[in-house]
Amino acid sequence: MFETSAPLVERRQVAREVFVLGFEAPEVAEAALPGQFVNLLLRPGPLLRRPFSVYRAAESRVEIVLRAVGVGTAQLLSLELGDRVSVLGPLGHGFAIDPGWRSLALVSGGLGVAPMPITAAAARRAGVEVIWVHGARTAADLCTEWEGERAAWATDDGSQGSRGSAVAAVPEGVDGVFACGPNPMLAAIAERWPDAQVAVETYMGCGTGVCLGCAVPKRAGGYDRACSEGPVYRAADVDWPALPGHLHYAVGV
Amino acid sequence: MFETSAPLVERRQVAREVFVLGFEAPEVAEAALPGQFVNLLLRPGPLLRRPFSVYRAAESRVEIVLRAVGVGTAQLLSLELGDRVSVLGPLGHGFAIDPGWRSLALVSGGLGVAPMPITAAAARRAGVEVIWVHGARTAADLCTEWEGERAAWATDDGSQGSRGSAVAAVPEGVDGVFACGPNPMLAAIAERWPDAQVAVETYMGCGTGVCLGCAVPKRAGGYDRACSEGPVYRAADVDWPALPGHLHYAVGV
Amino acid sequence: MIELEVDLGGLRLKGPVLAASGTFGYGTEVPLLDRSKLAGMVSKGIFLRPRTGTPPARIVETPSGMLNAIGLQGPGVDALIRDYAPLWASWAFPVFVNLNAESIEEYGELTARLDGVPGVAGFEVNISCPNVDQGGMYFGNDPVAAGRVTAAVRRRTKLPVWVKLTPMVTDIGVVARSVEAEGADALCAVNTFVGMSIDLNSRRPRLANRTGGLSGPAIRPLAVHLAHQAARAVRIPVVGVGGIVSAEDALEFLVAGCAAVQVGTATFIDGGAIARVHDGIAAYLASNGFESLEELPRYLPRD
Amino acid sequence: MIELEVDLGGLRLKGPVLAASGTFGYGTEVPLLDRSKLAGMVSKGIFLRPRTGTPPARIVETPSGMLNAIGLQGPGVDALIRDYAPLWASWAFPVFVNLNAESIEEYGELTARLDGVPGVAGFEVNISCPNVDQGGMYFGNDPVAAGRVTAAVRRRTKLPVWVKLTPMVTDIGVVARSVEAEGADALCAVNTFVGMSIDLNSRRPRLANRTGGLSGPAIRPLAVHLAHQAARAVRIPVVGVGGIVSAEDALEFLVAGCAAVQVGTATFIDGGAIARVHDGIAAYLASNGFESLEELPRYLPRD
Ligand SMILES: Cc1cc2nc3c(=O)[nH]c(=O)nc-3n(C[C@H](O)[C@H](O)[C@H](O)COP(=O)(O)OP(=O)(O)OC[C@H]3O[C@@H](n4cnc5c(N)ncnc54)[C@H](O)[C@@H]3O)c2cc1C
Ligand SMILES: Cc1cc2nc3c(=O)[nH]c(=O)nc-3n(C[C@H](O)[C@H](O)[C@H](O)COP(=O)(O)OP(=O)(O)OC[C@H]3O[C@@H](n4cnc5c(N)ncnc54)[C@H](O)[C@@H]3O)c2cc1C
Ligand SMILES: Cc1cc2nc3c(=O)[nH]c(=O)nc-3n(C[C@H](O)[C@H](O)[C@H](O)COP(=O)(O)O)c2cc1C
Ligand SMILES: Cc1cc2nc3c(=O)[nH]c(=O)nc-3n(C[C@H](O)[C@H](O)[C@H](O)COP(=O)(O)O)c2cc1C
Ligand code: FES
Ligand code: FES
Repeated sequence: MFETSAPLVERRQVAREVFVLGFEAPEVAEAALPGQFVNLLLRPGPLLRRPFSVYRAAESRVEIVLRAVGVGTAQLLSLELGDRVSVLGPLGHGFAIDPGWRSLALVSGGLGVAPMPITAAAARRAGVEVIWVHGARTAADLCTEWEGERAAWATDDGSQGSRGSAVAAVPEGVDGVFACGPNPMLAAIAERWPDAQVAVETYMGCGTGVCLGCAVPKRAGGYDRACSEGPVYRAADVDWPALPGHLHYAVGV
Repeated sequence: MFETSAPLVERRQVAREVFVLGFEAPEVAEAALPGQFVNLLLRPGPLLRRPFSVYRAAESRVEIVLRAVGVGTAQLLSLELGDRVSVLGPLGHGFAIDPGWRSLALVSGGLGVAPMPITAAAARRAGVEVIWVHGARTAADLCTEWEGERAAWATDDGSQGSRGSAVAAVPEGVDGVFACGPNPMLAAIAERWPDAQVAVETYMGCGTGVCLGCAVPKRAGGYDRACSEGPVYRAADVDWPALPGHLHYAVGV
Repeated sequence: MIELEVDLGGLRLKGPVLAASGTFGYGTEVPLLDRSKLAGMVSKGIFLRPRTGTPPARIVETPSGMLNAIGLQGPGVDALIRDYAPLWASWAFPVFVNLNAESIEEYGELTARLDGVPGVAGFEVNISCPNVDQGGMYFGNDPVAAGRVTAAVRRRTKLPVWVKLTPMVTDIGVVARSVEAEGADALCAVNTFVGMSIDLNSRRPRLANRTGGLSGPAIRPLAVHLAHQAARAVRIPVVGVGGIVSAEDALEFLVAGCAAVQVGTATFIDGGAIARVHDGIAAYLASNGFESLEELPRYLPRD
Repeated sequence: MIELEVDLGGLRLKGPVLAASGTFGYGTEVPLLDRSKLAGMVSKGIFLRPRTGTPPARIVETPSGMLNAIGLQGPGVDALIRDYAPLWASWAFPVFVNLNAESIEEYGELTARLDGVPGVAGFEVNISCPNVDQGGMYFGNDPVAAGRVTAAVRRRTKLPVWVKLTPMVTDIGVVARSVEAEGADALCAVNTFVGMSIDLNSRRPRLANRTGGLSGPAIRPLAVHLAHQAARAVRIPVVGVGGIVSAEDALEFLVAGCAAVQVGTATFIDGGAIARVHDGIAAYLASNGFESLEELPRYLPRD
């Protein structure tokens, strides 16, 4: 875990209202594993840090992908190149790739695409074939960047790929399933692939295991910390009905 | 009084750590009178607006002069050209120039220079000779911009002009004295020129007369509102011992 | 068109957003304020006699908030009746007078003076005043004293009587019920929280009065909770106040059980705040399929 | 070299800045935190038995603050004694255990279990716990109950006993005196303020627990005032807590009469917060001509 003041060095659009931001943070980039996240601090800015999955980590640069949903994300997207944020990370436990797998489906809904590029790269390095299954409301919302040999698209309105959810678009016969997206989508994943690995979203106070704010209810009882034991879980281990389905705007001014 | 979202269009340094910022705000610039102020809002930024004297108002542009002393001023100085702030103004009652005067001394200490350029310009338009008397700790802190036929400088260390206070450097025989600076300096002005017009500083909640936060204690008893009846007062009318001498950092994060 | 009219204990308001006491003066100060959506205003707190208020500094900014210690500066009831009430009588929204006193008798006397004056639509009783007979403790801190003040005002008028609760109590529900029992038509929750800020140059409080009242967004979560607790404790309507800047903020109070809201500090920053909050409430109701504010579901579990 | 040592009711601390309960876990969680300047820490609140805590969401950010409702999740006293106390015994700073219970007997039992365990330097009694015998009202809301809890803990230990006051009371001085009379060695002022935030999508509270405790800079002016009121009410030292981010913030509490401070929420944001606050206090003392913290003038008028 490192804490560093990192300048913005990259900004590109990858879907309607969705942008990738790249920060120069060598130690964090070097250490980041698939499914881990960084916790960003803005000053001036909202009180708490904001967690974001590592999208890509290469050449001393950590990339994240986001849309403006509240004060912190709006402020991040208004940064100019060279502006600095405090990057804390990498944090959490990510996806575990089994090198014995032949194929791995990366299933994402909307901004759930966030942890997939770094994961796809690691899977390919491990010799695992990657199948990208990405869903969104409509074609314009689909992230235009992907890595991996095969891709399957799904849109609610059928404007690109199959009509319906990304979960339905996952081909049969894959050895592994990693998923990220709205918690209700992950619950659907859990139904079909209990052993899938899923990255959950919770509100976070600290991101470092100390506040117990990021509770993930476990089927076995009790709570885990998304920031420490998670954010990636075996799908069937999470008590989905007890996890808030949608996380919403909270701060205001 | 106007409220407008105004872009930063000018930024120049005029003394050590002291900068002039110019905002494009035509109605405000047109209406501003000597000694009036504007109240600026930053978003994101601190809760309340920040009052600044109008330094110059010309060609649809309102200029202010400032140094970073807290969160708001620091943020103002980090604005880039084109960034917008909400400008509310012009506010308050300023200096009254008597066209019958032959000469007028503008006496300022440190950032008390702020209302002087707009005032000098108005005095000259009224045919009054302007004598500029500006004091600071040392030469580097003296504002390098001034308007008016004559100038007298004063520095605490004697590095430019006379050694000592600006008040001591005011020549004899002027018809009018306008002053702005730390409240203790203004109290000294009141001793020597009871009829001088002085611009006082107070903490302000609203700047528009409604919160009663900007109380100026009057010799005659009771309180005035610096933002409405002031900020310019007849020097002898203010109960100086009852007015806080120095206003300090307050917000924090 | 979304119907935003509010019935506040028999009083019909054209919308749910009022201007809070002490932040709107006597309604005459600020030309820029957009009044078209204003459902009503509460005057700056008035005493029987003129008061000069506390010495400066009176204002300190704090994180997302401000402390104020104005000391209820004001011209006294005679000047209010002479200078302001006649103007109010012609305005399109009702004006409530915020009543302040140092004894129960004085509250009664003040009410009697104002009752029936054209332009005065009703009263908001500020019980966050030091009770001089009881060693300066706030009336509002003591459910019995709060009830007595309410009764004293109630006896002198048939106009609506609102009581503005202080947050500085162990159980706001007890005070709320006591005040309801003595005839209040509505409650306003809440007044400012007592706070202090120290200047490290002088190593003394920044406010000449030492302490001041904290307002602004910082207190919003506390105010929502207290307004909710008050609403659960009584049957009369509750007006929510504390830290409202946006329509979403106001809606938190409304969902939490309030019938209307007051906006204070936000108007210092943005003259359009009240109109913005009003319009935003309408937009929220529309986009959630409600045709009137009355249809908005309230969250008021009785446990 | 500025002397920052603090004498806290007989206990010598190497500086004035401690880590607050619930924001530093058991001291083992965060590798980045700079501990060199840490004068001591208070553990996450512990109960006799393990507790799973409240369901999510547990955290809501608010303007300059955060609400939390963790529900005192924890492993129970046995696991604490087994897993953490042995580590603490080797650390360079004292560890206080934050005690929580639902009855007075349970507070006593918990203290008895922990008294004498190597690694446990003392106790911070959290009286912001629902008193199950009295219908769930906080112990800390009632001066008598608060005193009884203090006495129950005091009876079982010779180690330092601190009592952490809740801000949700009409007069904190009354509770402070009651607790002092029952043998507390120091007071900590204050715990979080109860608040609520409403999600406008579900129109229900954002926190599963409905309400949560507000911490962070938003509460600082309120906490400074309450710590000051507590310090004026008692002779034992007061530890200030609430919204401290910078050395200036900490110095406000110290000038207002506190002997030491705790930093909570700020450590979530900045692992170096405690060291930064410590160093900044030293720098302030130096630049104002003081050679030790003891020389810092306190503002404690007795009126
Ligand atoms: C492990 C993890 C990884 C994430 N990765 C990404 C990512 O790669 N891209 C992306 O766009 N978003 C991601 N999120 C969500 C992102 O953190 C939130 O959208 C963001 O914090 C919202 O901040 P805001 O200030 O814009 O919104 P606000 O609503 O104003 O924030 C208010 C508060 O709520 C919290 N919050 C609000 N929405 C969420 C949310 N959906 N999840 C968690 N906390 C929330 C914020 O942290 C903050 O404390 C991730 C969340 C977690 C927990
Ligand atoms: C009528 C008027 C005209 C002014 N003109 C100028 C000017 O031309 N140039 C300039 O540099 N400064 C001027 N000031 C002072 C300026 O407003 C403050 O320096 C500024 O508000 C500090 O904000 P901050 O956020 O940087 O500091 P902070 O200390 O973080 O601000 C905290 C709070 O204190 C208030 N405050 C702090 N210092 C002062 C102060 N000295 N006077 C008034 N309020 C203060 C702020 O408004 C804010 O509410 C003027 C003040 C007044 C009242
Ligand atoms: C400068 C100022 C003056 C106030 N004066 C009064 C007053 O005279 N009477 C009163 O009942 N409340 C007064 N209040 C409290 C407000 O009406 C309101 O309850 C409080 O500020 C919280 O709302 P806000 O956060 O929207 O400002 C005052 C508040 C401020 C900021
Ligand atoms: C997530 C969280 C958990 C907390 N848990 C406890 C606790 O177990 N016991 C306790 O006495 N205080 C607890 N507190 C209160 C803090 O110790 C502190 O009193 C409060 O947060 C105010 O300080 P701050 O603003 O610096 O955070 C907790 C606070 C937070 C934010
Ligand atoms: S976010 Fe604090 S423990 Fe996970
Ligand atoms: S600043 Fe509000 S009345 Fe002057």
